[in-house]
Amino acid sequence: MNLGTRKILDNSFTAVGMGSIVVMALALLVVLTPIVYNGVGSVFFTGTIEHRTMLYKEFGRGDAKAIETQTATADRYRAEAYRMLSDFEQEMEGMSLEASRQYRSKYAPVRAAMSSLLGPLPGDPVPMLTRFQYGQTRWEKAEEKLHNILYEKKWDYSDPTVMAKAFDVPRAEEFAGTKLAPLFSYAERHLADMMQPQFTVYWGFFTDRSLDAHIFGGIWPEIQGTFFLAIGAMLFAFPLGVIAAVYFTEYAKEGFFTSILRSANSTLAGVPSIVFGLFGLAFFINTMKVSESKSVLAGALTLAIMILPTIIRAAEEAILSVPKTYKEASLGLGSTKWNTIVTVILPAALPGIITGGIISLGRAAGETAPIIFTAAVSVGSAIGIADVFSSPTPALSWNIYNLASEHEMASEIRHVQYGMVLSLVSIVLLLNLSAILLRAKISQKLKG
Amino acid sequence: MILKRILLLLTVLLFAPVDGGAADGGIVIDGSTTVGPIAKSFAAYFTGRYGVPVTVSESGSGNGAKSLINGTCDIAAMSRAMKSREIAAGATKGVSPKEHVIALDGIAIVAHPSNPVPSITKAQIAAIYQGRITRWNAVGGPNARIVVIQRESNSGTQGSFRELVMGKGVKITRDAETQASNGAVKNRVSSTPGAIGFLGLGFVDSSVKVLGVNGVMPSPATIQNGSYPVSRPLYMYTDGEPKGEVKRFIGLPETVDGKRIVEELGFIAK
Amino acid sequence: MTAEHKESAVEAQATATRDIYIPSERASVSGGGRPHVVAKDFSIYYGDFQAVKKVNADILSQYVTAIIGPSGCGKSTFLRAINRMNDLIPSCHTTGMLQFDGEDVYGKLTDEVLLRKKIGMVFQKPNPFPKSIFDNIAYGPRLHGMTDRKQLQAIVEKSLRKAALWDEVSDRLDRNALGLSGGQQQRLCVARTLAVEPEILLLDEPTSALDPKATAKIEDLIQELRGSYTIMIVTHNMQQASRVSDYTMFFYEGELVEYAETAQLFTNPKDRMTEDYITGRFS
Amino acid sequence: MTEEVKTDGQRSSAFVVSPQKRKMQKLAKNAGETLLLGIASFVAIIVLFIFFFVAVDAIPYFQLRGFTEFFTSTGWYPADEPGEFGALAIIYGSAMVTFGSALLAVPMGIAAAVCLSDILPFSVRQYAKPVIEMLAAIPSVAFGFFALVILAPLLQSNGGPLLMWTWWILAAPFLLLAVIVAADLLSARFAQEENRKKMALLLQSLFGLLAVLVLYVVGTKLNAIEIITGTNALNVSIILSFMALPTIVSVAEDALQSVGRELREGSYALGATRAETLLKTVLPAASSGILAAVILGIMRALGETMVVWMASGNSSHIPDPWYNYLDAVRTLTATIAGDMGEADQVTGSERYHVLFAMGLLLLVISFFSNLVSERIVVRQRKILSGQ
Repeated sequence: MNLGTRKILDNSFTAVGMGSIVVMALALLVVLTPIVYNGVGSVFFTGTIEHRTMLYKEFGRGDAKAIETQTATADRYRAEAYRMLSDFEQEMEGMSLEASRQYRSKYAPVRAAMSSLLGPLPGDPVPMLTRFQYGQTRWEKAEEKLHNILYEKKWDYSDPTVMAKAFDVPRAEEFAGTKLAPLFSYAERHLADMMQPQFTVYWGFFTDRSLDAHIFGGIWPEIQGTFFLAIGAMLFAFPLGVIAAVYFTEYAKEGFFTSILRSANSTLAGVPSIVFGLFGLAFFINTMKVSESKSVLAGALTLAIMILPTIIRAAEEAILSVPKTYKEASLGLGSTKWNTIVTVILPAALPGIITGGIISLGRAAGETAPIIFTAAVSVGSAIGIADVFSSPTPALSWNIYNLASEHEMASEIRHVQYGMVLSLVSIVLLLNLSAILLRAKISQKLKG
Repeated sequence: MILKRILLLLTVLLFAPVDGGAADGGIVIDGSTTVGPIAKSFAAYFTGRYGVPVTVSESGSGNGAKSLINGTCDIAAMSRAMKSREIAAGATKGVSPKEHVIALDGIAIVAHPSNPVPSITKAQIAAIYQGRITRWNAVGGPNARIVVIQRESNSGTQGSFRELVMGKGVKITRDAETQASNGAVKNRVSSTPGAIGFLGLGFVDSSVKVLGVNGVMPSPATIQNGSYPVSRPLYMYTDGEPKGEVKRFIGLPETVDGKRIVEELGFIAK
Repeated sequence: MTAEHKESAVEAQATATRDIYIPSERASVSGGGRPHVVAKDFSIYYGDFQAVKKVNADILSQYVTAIIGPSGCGKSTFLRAINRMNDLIPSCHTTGMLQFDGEDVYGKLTDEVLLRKKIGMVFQKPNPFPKSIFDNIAYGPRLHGMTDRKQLQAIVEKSLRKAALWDEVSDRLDRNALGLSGGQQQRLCVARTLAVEPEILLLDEPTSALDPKATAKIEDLIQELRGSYTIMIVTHNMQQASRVSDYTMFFYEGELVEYAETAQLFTNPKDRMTEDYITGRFS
Repeated sequence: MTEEVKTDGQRSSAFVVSPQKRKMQKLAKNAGETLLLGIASFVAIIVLFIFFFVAVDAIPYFQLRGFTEFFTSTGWYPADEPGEFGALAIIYGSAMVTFGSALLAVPMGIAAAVCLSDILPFSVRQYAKPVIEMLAAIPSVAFGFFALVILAPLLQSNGGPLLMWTWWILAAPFLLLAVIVAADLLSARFAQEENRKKMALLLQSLFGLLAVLVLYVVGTKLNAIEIITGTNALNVSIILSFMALPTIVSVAEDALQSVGRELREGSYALGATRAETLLKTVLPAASSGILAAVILGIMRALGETMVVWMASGNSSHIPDPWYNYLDAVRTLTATIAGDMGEADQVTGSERYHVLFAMGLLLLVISFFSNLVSERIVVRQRKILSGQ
């Protein structure tokens, strides 16, 4: 092969390597960008007056006076729309039976769309479900709803042998000549007046309870549950892991038994997470009966054994990286082995151990499979610290799955799902980032 | 130092009493995803009104039955009646499940809105789900592959569907995609042009097209008068006669508010 | 028995018959001169490998004894055996007798923690703990139960003064010890050892990681401490041995080849190998 | 020595203690070490427990139904009476997505590891490593959410064009390279010295045309593909490969790092290019470590639950044709997660136990893979240390 070709091959080899790294970085970007962008939208968004009213009524937050004046303004514009509706209803009374029936079937969707935009219409009974008690709380959704009012989405089913295409029919045409006709242009013109959009920063998203299965409100129960589970897991796994690491590094004599223990550790690290879930169900709940059914305790224990090997490995590495001379110096001064470990070795290894601990904490917070059968529920309020032994809890990881694929209004509450994903990812990544920074700081210190 | 401060802050945040907290004497509900919306809305209503916390797990009817038998939940929400085997298992554990019908539900057969097929017969549905019909043109539609979507085997809706539409012992084709919940089925159908699926009526919205069965569209009226062939009651089971808070909760469907919740959710009050 | 075993056994026998000079009591240092550490047919093994071969020697109290020899000759091993630091190496074991104050160091009833309190050690590389200077010195006394701050302060000062470091660090006792220079660190290590009031100081090539200036300070320090402690120093540097020690042991391949007063050993070695070594014919 | 009593710490040189005290010390030490050993053995006990408890609930299934159906039948009707528990299609689904993710992740992972250890300057590496670690830290449910909510609809609406573009971007450079190399090799072989350049040029343009043709034809074919369901094996394979990548990269990089500089310098000194050095010298030397990395990465993909549960479509069939990655599949992990709802341990039915049988299968696979990778790493270490 001539040198030119070899050079080209060499360069392309480099390019492949770089390309792979770029692809990984891109993958990270592609996954994170929509999550961050949409997730941020759960806190920062253009909220309507409905959102502020909901917050004020359900959570007692907000500026009562401002809300009152804005509601008054909005009501003024809404009243006009309501008047058109009732005028039309009266008009229908006077129509021929045939015409009225025809209009009635067309009118029902308009009414439904109106009430989903503005909340219960005058004269309607107050709905039982919170989700129907308020209109659209988010401006971008309100704009979608307006579209539903203005247009009827129709499908062309004329040819049954091809898949139909959708087309929009302006309702203004359908109701042309009736008293309802002006409503559509009115709604289009005065949408903002009726909804009073305002840039909203809703920090309560992280600290509020959820309302009506996450249709309104925040994700505090999930965040709290995640913390309970992760911290609970750490409480069990961290001391055990560190002690086991001390044993492996300071006491274990190389031999068959130790090699078995080490193999066991790496086996445990490789066990699929769902198997931990099965084990947690079979052992902690069915056999040990640590709790009657799913509970934070059972979940934390299951997560604890899952992160144990990671902690042991990190702690082992940290302990091994402590210079041997420290140990010699301490023993040379007449310290006992245990004392040396506690007063010299562990303090010196602590940053490394904590780094490993933080990464494990993140892992425990992010795992879903082990808690499906042991701790997670779809809906529940935030539990108190006293209930961790008996109560299951919602948790971010599980509820992301639950809301994204099982919720009856999954596509309506994407912003909540994104907000949860962002919260979880941020918790985990922040933990990891702090671990990385901590490690960098330590290695810098070691270099001098 | 900063770490310490963050830890302190976290501790304060975590243990700060938020909205009452304690779930002492609360009600635990486990079971069907179909009944899930009713259970969750009842739970929210009940907690708001009586201050009794209620947790709801949606893990499938079978799981609900299991939990009740194991004594790990107070109420099992189920979209099918309890099987004799489950009742027998309960008996060995000293649990005697008591049935409460809380609502009626039609199982809607849904397709993508772009699908021109207006209605379909029960026999055709059965054939599609058995894998004998694989293209829409066999039922008068376009020449497109049918993407069959079914529920997980623990689903009461799936159980009811098979019993009502396909008959005992007839198997759903292996090629069927499996979704874990009604919501997931709806999402899949609404985003897949060739799809067919079945849903609790309460989950139906404009993103999917409801197919008539034997020419009858599911609606409260057709379900109540029995002309829509694929409908079933929804249940909650308790261990023996309910007492105390549980009794009050089980009584919700009889109340005016309870009935309205059921209807607002798109189910049919009994 | 493998061939190797046989060989080492034969060698061990040869060693036993070698005539070893054991210094007699001498009174140039007041109160000193009694046999403080006594080795009788003392051997050290790493697994099957005999690293120190049947050493017979008395180490006299209050004197400075240097141990020299080429690398790998077992001198460090021997030194570390005296306060049982070799216990850290799992495969290491000993035969024969090693006595300290007439008691068997490797006896069944020996508490190695108490032993190490009596026999302090300073290592090749300065190894202060990543703690403050004060905590470094106070580490030993605290270990042995002292909690009183005043007493600790007194000990810290006394030890630092003994180690000739007080003037340099008295104003920054709460600083991290790792911030000190190499020589200061090594003197800190000496002070740390002195703080537990040992009887013997084992110095394992204490200056090998230091520059000449710091080395000189350490050597001065050894001179200061001479007479108050029994000092044993392992060194590569023959000038250092001749400068600081009263007696010198020469090890070669695990054997104690010659043991004599320093002046005599360096000017008039009895053994051919010693001569070769100190004249630099091999190293 | 005077008549001093040998009691605890009375004498000036009292490092010798009374037999009782020594005994107590020994006892305390042993007790302490035993306690530590006990805690350390906790890990082993847990592993035993996991095997035991999963096996205890799995064995009844095999007792009731034997092995044949589980491993050879594709009929998965656990809810029927009597139920069918053929897991072949599910095992196949697991294998399929694992293989698919490995196909993407292994070459990329190794290339990235090589890049990290040998190509990138240290300063860039410092930042690249944390990025990879971040990728590893993202919770699987977030990936699953991405796969379900973003990737699946994208594949469904723009699947064909996406496939085409991917094909072009990936295949074009490689084909170009192949053209150049092939032309070079052939011309060196068959042409005279003076004609070589001309011949190479001719061959290059010839092969180049051919390559463009291949690119175009395959591209058009891909473009015409209509992806019926976005929750399919391809979707899951892509996401799983992202998840397996960090493991592969970091373990493989360690392996590459452990190959000494001497080897590399030896090769460079003989006039090899970097690529040649890496491909012919470093990679073979690190091959066993890289193999271990691959095994660990594959295990990560095989054991993943949430992504496959949310985005694989969960059809318990063998796709038609068997290599059809655009079809929905079902995996072991997703089956356990999804079917456990009916987990009826009260009556001890086969349905409950068959899921544990699947868990046991996963456990056994992961156990042996771990064993193998561990052995490989140990062997590599031995080879490199020259034993």
